[in-house]
Amino acid sequence: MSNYSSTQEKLSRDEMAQKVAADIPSGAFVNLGIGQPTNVSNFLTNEQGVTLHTENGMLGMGPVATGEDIDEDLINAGKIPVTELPGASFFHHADSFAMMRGGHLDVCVLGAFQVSEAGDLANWHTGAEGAIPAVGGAMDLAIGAKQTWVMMSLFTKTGESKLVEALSYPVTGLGCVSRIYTEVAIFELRDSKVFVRSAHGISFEELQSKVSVELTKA
Amino acid sequence: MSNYSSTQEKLSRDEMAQKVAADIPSGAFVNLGIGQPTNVSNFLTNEQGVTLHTENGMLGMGPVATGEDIDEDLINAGKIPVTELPGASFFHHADSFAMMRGGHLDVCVLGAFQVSEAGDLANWHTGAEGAIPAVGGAMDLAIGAKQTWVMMSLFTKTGESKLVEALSYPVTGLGCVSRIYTEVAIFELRDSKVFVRSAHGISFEELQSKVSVELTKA
Amino acid sequence: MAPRIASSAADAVAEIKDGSTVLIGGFGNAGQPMELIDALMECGATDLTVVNNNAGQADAGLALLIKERRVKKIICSFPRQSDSWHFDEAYRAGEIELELVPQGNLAERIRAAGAGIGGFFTPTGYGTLLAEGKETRVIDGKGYVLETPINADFALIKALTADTMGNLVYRKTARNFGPIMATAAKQAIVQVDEVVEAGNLDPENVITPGIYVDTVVALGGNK
Amino acid sequence: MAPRIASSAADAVAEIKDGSTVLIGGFGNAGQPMELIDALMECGATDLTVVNNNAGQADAGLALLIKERRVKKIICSFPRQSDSWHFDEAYRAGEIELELVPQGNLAERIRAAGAGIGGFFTPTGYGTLLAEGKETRVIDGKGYVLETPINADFALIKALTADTMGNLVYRKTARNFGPIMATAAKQAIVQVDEVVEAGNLDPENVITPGIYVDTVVALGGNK
Repeated sequence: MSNYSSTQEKLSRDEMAQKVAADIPSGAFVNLGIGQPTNVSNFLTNEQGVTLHTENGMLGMGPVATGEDIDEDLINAGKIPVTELPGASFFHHADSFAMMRGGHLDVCVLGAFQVSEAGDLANWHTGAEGAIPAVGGAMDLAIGAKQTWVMMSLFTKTGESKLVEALSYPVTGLGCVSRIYTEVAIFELRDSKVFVRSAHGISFEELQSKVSVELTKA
Repeated sequence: MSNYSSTQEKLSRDEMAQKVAADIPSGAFVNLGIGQPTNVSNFLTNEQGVTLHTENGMLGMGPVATGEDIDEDLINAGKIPVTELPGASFFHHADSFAMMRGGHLDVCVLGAFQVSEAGDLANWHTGAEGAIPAVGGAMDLAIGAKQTWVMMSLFTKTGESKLVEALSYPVTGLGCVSRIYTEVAIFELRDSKVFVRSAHGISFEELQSKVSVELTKA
Repeated sequence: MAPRIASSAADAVAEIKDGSTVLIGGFGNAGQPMELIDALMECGATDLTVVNNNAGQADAGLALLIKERRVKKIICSFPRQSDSWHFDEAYRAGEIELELVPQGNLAERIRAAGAGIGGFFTPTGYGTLLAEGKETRVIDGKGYVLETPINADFALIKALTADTMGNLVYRKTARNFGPIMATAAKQAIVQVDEVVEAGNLDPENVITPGIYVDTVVALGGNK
Repeated sequence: MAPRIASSAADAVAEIKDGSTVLIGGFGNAGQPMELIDALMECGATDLTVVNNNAGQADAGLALLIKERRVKKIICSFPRQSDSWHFDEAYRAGEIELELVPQGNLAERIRAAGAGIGGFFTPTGYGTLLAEGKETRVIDGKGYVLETPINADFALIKALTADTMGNLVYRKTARNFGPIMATAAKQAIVQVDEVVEAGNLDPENVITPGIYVDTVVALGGNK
């Protein structure tokens, strides 16, 4: 029995964030990467009881701070002022990354340049000549959480698929990605296969024609 | 110029502890091992401002608790109820041994079965047939502090020297001991030599005749 | 996930199965989760691997588990004590396996498990019987032994107070192995005096964040 | 030894010499010891190796040290930012050496230095450019990289309050690298808002025990 579904329209960025948010198990401990993944927090419900981790030493992070709540000592990994929720805790950097590396976070959501069919992730460095590299917590996040999910547009500006047989960009982590949320499809990587859970504004056949890896309907 | 000194009488246990206490630099962070070394704390002066560490997670340990001050949650490494001084701090076991192993304690004072002229220490296991081994924090303490001092009687009950050319008991730590306080002499181990700083109730010559390692007057 | 609030110590340990590896907190009586250990005794799980600083004392707690031969292996730093007669007897009879670990290596191995570290070079134990058969390396002229993480199925620990998110604070030297054991076990089971609402512990002073805590049981207390 | 209470930031950093390795706390502005960095700028020490999460931002603090070519090498996780122009220029000119380290490995390497660990196997970075030339090992089917401790001569950190014994508490996410950097440096120099008498910090809530703190300077604060 197939779980595959499709819609006529591409997903907007908010719809992608909404899909990710809905998939996060209730009670989960989650790290949302800088950029698009941060938007997921806007769609988490109170009933889900999700606890957000920020790499710079906090569990129980609340929404972005505004007005009088802005406190320069209370920021997220993107260095944006945030708030704290009841039941929060602070800890130092070694403890924060031990929490990550030790597999205690349930889900981590990251952006990506490329993901391979084996779940290899590239998101830290284009490898371009003269580019100054910066890695931050990307490599720790990629391999640390129980599940690493990626949010990205499926195609580059020149139309090439970012879901690839093998990475051409430098690796962030090997075999770590289990789901990819894109504007045209949601992929699940398991059992050495790439399943398409849903397609949006594109048929399965057209999707397969634009992606070099072999796809299977979920 | 010689620093060597001598007295007519052997040192009592309290006198040994007094000598050790007087040698501890003011402001030092110190761990006193179980048994005889614990007695050293009785001779530390307030002016010295020494801070005591206990391996089970505390700095700023005060004297043994009595009467109403006894609290089963506040004990030392020997599981004796103690007190806390102003400026104390509590931490978990990994942090406590990181403090030790990382070389942050200035002095550690331990008992010993044997010490070799190279400063190798044996104090955890007799190696006897059928003996159940137990090590506790002995190996961590031996090699962790900036200086490890030993307090012991110089001779076994059968008259053999515990200061030896090479250990016959199982090793606790290699090359870690820099001073040995005994009832008949205080030794300093440095520059690959064994210096006698003081002799008590014994002449230097008699001491040398009873100890197989080559001694030098300090 | 907010921790399960168990109704009793028996309820708290109900999932512990035969063959489990169980970390047990405490140093002496301080921080020893006595009620949880008693409940583990009652629940009948056997063939256990236990990690504790000691190997039981007198006729209580861990000592009884050993007396009843429910512990096939113990990993500890200081088994031999004046009142460790049940361990002594089981050991001499060859009915319990002992892995003796220097206390700081024990703590660091537990921390390593929680922190996802695959192994570490420690100077403690280098050149001793306890490094026999282990990989060693001289780094910058100093000898080190490679030690491996101690992962576990369960941790039984004692804290002072939990909030409903599982955040913990401890009391004085009863903290000892609790915080690191909570990180190293698949399930951390914690006995506390009291459970308070989230928001009642200062986030600056939380010692064990709730992410590490799976089950909490409030047993009251006289502190 | 109780820490030296310095009279000013300049006094606090006076012992930093050319060629020193200096750990600098902070993540973004939170926990950044701005006044100590400015004092380091003033004191003239050069040929420094600096360890920080970033490589300076805009025209302040660490960025100015880099602009003036006082930093020969930086060990960090995230040098490139929208306002890291002084680093970018020095790097492109080949006038600063960069050791890029994943943030968690950076933190763990600093902790290892403070904890006397000779090296550790971490899964982070395995199979990446940042593991090139490093020893790797597969343990239980998972790849690990051997990382080494980062020892330093000095740490410049910011805390909220110190007591006269050097015990520190921090504030919210300004804690970040402070506690581990204090352990890894021969001398930890700390700026705080306020110094209080020993006994005024709850021993349960001390984050950095005074044993790690060498120099404290109170600069007031608006919190």
